[in-house]
Amino acid sequence: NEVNRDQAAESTEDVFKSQILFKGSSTLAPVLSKISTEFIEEYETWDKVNKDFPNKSLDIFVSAGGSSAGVKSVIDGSSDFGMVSRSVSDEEKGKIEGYQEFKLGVDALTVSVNPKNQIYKLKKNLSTEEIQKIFSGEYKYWDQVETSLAHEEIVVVTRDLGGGAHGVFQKKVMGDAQVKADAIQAPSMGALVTKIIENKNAIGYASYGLVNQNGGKIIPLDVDGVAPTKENIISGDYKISRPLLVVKKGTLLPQEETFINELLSEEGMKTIERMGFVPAK
Amino acid sequence: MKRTNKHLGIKLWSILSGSILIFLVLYMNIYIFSKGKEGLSIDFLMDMPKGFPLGTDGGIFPAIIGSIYFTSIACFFAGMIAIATAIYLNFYCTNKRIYGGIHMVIQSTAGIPSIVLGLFGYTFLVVHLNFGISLLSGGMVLGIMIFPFIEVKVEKAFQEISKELIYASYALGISKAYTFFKIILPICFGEIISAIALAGGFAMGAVAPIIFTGGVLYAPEPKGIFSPAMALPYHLYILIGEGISIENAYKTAAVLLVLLLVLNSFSIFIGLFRKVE
Amino acid sequence: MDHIIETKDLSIYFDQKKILDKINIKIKENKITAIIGPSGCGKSTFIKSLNKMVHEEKNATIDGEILLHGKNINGMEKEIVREKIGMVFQNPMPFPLSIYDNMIYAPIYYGIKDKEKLGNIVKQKLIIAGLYDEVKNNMKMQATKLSGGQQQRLCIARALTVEPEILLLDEPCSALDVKNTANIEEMLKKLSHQYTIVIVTHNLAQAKRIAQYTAFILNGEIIEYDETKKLFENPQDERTKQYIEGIFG
Amino acid sequence: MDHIIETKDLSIYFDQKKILDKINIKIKENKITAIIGPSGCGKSTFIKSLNKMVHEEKNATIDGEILLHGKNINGMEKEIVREKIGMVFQNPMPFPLSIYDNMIYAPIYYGIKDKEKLGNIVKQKLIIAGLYDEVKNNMKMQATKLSGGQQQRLCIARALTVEPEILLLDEPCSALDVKNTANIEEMLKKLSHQYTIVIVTHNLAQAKRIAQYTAFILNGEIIEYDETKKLFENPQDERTKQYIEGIFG
Amino acid sequence: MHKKFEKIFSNSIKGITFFSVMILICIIIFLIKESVVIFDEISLLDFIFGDKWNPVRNPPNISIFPMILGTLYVSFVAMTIALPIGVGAAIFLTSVVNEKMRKMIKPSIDLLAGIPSVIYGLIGLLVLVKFFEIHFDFSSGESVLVGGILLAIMVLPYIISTCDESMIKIAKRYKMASDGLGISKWHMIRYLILPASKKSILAGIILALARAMGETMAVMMVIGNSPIFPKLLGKTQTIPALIALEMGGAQVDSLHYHALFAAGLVLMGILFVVNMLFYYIKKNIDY
Ligand SMILES: Nc1ncnc2c1ncn2[C@@H]1O[C@H](COP(=O)(O)OP(=O)(O)OP(=O)(O)O)[C@@H](O)[C@H]1O
Ligand SMILES: Nc1ncnc2c1ncn2[C@@H]1O[C@H](COP(=O)(O)OP(=O)(O)OP(=O)(O)O)[C@@H](O)[C@H]1O
Ligand SMILES: [Mg+2]
Ligand SMILES: [Mg+2]
Ligand SMILES: O=P([O-])([O-])[O-]
Repeated sequence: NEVNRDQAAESTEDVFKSQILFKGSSTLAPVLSKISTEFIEEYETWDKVNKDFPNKSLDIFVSAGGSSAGVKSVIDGSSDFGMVSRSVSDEEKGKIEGYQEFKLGVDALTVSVNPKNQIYKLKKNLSTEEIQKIFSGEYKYWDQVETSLAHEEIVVVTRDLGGGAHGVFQKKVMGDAQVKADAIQAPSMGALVTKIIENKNAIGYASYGLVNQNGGKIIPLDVDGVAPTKENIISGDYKISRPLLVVKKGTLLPQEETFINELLSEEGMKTIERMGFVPAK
Repeated sequence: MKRTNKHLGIKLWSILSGSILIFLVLYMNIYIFSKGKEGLSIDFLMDMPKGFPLGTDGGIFPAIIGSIYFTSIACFFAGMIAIATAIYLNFYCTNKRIYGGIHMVIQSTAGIPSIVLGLFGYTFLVVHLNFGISLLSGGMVLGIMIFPFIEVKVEKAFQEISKELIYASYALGISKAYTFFKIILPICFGEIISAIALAGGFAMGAVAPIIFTGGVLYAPEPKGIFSPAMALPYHLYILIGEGISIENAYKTAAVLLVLLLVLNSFSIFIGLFRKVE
Repeated sequence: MDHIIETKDLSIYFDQKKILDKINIKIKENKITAIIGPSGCGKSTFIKSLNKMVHEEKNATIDGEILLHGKNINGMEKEIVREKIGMVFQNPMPFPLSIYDNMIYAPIYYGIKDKEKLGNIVKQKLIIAGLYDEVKNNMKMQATKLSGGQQQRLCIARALTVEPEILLLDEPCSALDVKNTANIEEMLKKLSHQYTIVIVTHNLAQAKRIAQYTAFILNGEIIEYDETKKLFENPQDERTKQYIEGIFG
Repeated sequence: MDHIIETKDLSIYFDQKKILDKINIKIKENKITAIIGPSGCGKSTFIKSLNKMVHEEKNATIDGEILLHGKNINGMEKEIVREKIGMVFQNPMPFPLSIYDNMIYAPIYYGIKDKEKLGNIVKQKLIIAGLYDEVKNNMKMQATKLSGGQQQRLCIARALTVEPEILLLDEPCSALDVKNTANIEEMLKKLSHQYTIVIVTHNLAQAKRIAQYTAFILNGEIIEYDETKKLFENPQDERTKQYIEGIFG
Repeated sequence: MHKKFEKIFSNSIKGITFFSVMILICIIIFLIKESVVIFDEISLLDFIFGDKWNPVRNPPNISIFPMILGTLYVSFVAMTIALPIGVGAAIFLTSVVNEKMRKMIKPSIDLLAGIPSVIYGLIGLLVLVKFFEIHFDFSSGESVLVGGILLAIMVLPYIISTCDESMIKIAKRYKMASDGLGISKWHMIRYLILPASKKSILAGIILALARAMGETMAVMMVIGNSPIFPKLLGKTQTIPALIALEMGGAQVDSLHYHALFAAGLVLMGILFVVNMLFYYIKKNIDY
């Protein structure tokens, strides 16, 4: 199998590799697919990108599956790039020969509630301890958080506890405290946001990008007095954030390099911003 | 002796169940179609996904094509191995142990979560056999997923043919193969097609197996079986999962249902030309 | 060697139940052998074992040997055995096809393609079975719609299309009237010059009329097997005597 | 009025083909009537029309009247007619249930719940049909695994469980040996004191033995219908004569 | 010529069967291979019967008893709802509606089987979960009951389509014989068609159960995915949901990653045991 792969790699030297495959984080996947679609629409074939390239169709594919699946596919060589929406651990880096990473931007996790929940009017700000108490189940009812709120059970929504997004939240907010066992684990950011939209007692950490896309349907709260705004995220004042990365094994082929440059260009950054994330540059 | 009120229980039971069934079918379809009909247009069918983020605008043409490809490969692959296995078990296998063993394996793997099948496909087909993330890999994993469902139903269809009829053919010195094609297949044809259609629907709506093996967020129509492709359920999954556009998700679901309807009417159409026993 | 089939200690079980018990019989070539015995004694099971049809039953166990031309049929392919040993079942079972298609089913399999030839075979065999006149204008009718006796004759005609060496018939005249029965008996007598025929019948008169040899089975055992004349006129076993006198069975 | 069933100009067609042609017959109460005639002449079709079974065939057209106790059966519900007129088909068709369940199928319908009573009915009817001894230890066996003759007897026993006024039997002894046939005939004779019995048979001796009346059908027409004795000893029609002499059929 | 054809046919049949069984065995081996690593860290018994799941903690808890119970409970609820409705509906299709109606209803049942599970999940979330939140005053409607109802709808087509085909065949074949005894349609259904369809009903149950126990996306969206012991009206998690939820985020070759495969293996083991059970039931029916 190894041999097979090597031969395949060798032959790509002479036979131009017109296909680039991205795999990984479902947070990043829509971004990458947007940029790549525009890139493909603009140029159609590789020779139009650069005269040195042959006249071959531009095939850039984006496939989701989760950040770790992205890392796995890079290790296995089944994709050219991995998309990761958390930091890559040293252990993972060790498995990727000639590891390279490109930071596209930052995503913040906002502690958000349903607009029917009066808390954002009464108490716009939550401290880290309060969030800990809410998520760990120490506060069971909303009136424990703020006495004038209704005596209704708090519905905690998280992402999967083993995943990247929760990892960030755990590290930055929860510390050693554990999220309560009967919290709802949403299978995706979309589901998490849907749950907050649909349940007036829900609270969860919605991606900054999705809060912007669902303007008004969910309300982000301040954390320790810092609002999740672009400036605060860039400056690092808003602490619950994670990097959006593209990772690669080995050196880039010229055509891959062209596309990565496209990603990191002003155009690319604009797209990232329009998707609701904070661009790296 | 008047017995009009006998079996009232079973009558009520069946009518109630029938009504529930019809209600469910209508409810699900009307729900999806009513949510999805707005803005459902030819353009939506024939266009590429567009908008910002991708999928909020434009259409789902490549996903339709991709789904057709995925489902066809899955049905072809699963149909072939499932029918062959059913033939073997029902007409050739004489050893009770082997028979039981194969059954156990088939029925136990039927419940393996499709995501695990997807990972298996990823390891075995994508990486090991070097098929890459492609229509072929995805289609085959879908095929493996629906294989038990087709096998069990086809085998049941075979079992229900009167033994004496089959023996009547064997007694003329006629081979099993010939008996199969001339007597058994014509009788079971409708049921085989309906088994494949049912399982095909399952495959057409499945996401988990293709996440790792063949589905991508965006791709033009596939060029061959070694290209990755879009698929309707995957597209849906992303639209919903990343909260991109619930409206377009319903529209996509409505299209998927229409596609299924076409698939099914095809099977009914074939069934019409065959007479069952 | 004047016998064509021989069984040695043939025993057959369904599940654990013994149905046939150490059957030893030599069936004479080009003769008609009748198998008689009360209902449920194992007659059908016995003849079904000769062309390996019992082997298809999943719950059957077969002990002992069956020799065809002195060769154990276990070593032969089923299709070969059945091509040589044709069979008509007790319950007529026409295929759900037209009458014509029922008749050409086997010939086509055995390689006859020519339409005219096929037509001739169909006609000839149907005439032998005495069905031709009744169906000649209805060849395209579903065979399952035929009357009981017509189905039985169709199945006989169908078995003849294979041109086997040996013909096993399980109560082939059970649904037939006098005339048709006579017709079939006539045919069997004629065929017996070239073919070996084994016929199960509960009609003792029929056995007397056509069979050179008769075997009497009771509870899965062969009680007596002899020339028909001897068996009927001078039975050696008390039970045979009682049976043919109608006392018993 | 000594007849229980009467047909007036009864004609039956399958598709366009005329199968029965203006049948006029009066079937006597508490007597055994035999229907004879060559294979395919329409015997089964005739008796199936009496309890509206032909009405189930999609391609059948029925003209004329059938009167039960002087009332046209067209006006009656099928189930009622069939409760009064029981039937045993030519091809035994046991249900794919156990022997026992086959036997209690009808009694339960007719309102018998009591286990013991059911058990008694099963036993009694199986004894009448001469099957009890063979199956008494195997009541839970699938009925479809029985031998041909056993299935036939089971179906007779099953029909008896309905306790109908009239019993239609389509060649009920075709798969039975002498002893069982005699047994069934004995039973029919006994039953005929309370029941009306119509039996289709190709066994002329049987008709002679048990039937008080006999009808001879040829090509869908009743050629002759008379007391059995008269019909056999002194047939009025040349064709009847030829048939019972076995020349023709 | 036909001998050759028979040879080719039977050999290819055997070949393909061997091939397909090999694939399935490969899957099983794959599952085992990816699973066994964790048993260096934790014993099988602890893995199955322990009650804490938190694989990213240090030290990690990897026990899946709540998920096993969750899977069984949700499937059980689904089958209790789907089986009577499915068999009843099959009777309805065979006996109440006419041929034409049946031909119209049948494809729409297949349609029910083809609705993507994501859509089922979404409708479940927006309709069922919401319904329970509004009408029963649950703080959150995600529960075993909702999952069971949703799954019941999803597996209904499998039960119906396996049963009604056999029922129609039986009805056709034995109608004459039953009519001849003067017996009404409903008695025939109750005492002939139903008992004679036992095997098909069983086959339907096996398919439906496999589908129910393996279903991922839809269940995952409506049961809350909390790794706690299930209550009918409380949240829980099933094994497939667990795997799907965490697979994308579990680091390759971590204990977490392999524990997820081991959970899949356990699920297969459960199904194996259940099938064994059915096998013995079937044997008794066969007699
Ligand atoms: N459903 C049907 N459709 C068309 N033709 C039929 C149908 N049933 C019977 N026939 C024809 O009607 C004729 C009479 O059939 P019937 O079964 O009444 O004969 P029968 O007298 O009982 O003969 P047998 O003694 O062989 O049973 C036959 O020629 C048969 O082919
Ligand atoms: N597949 C089977 N499984 C179990 N028992 C069987 C099976 N087939 C036949 N039997 C039993 O074997 C015995 C012999 O059956 P067989 O059919 O050989 O009888 P037969 O002599 O042909 O009777 P008949 O004259 O009634 O046709 C019967 O008691 C029958 O119940
Ligand atoms: Mg027999
Ligand atoms: Mg008849
Ligand atoms: O799919 P993720 O973005 O949650 O890694």
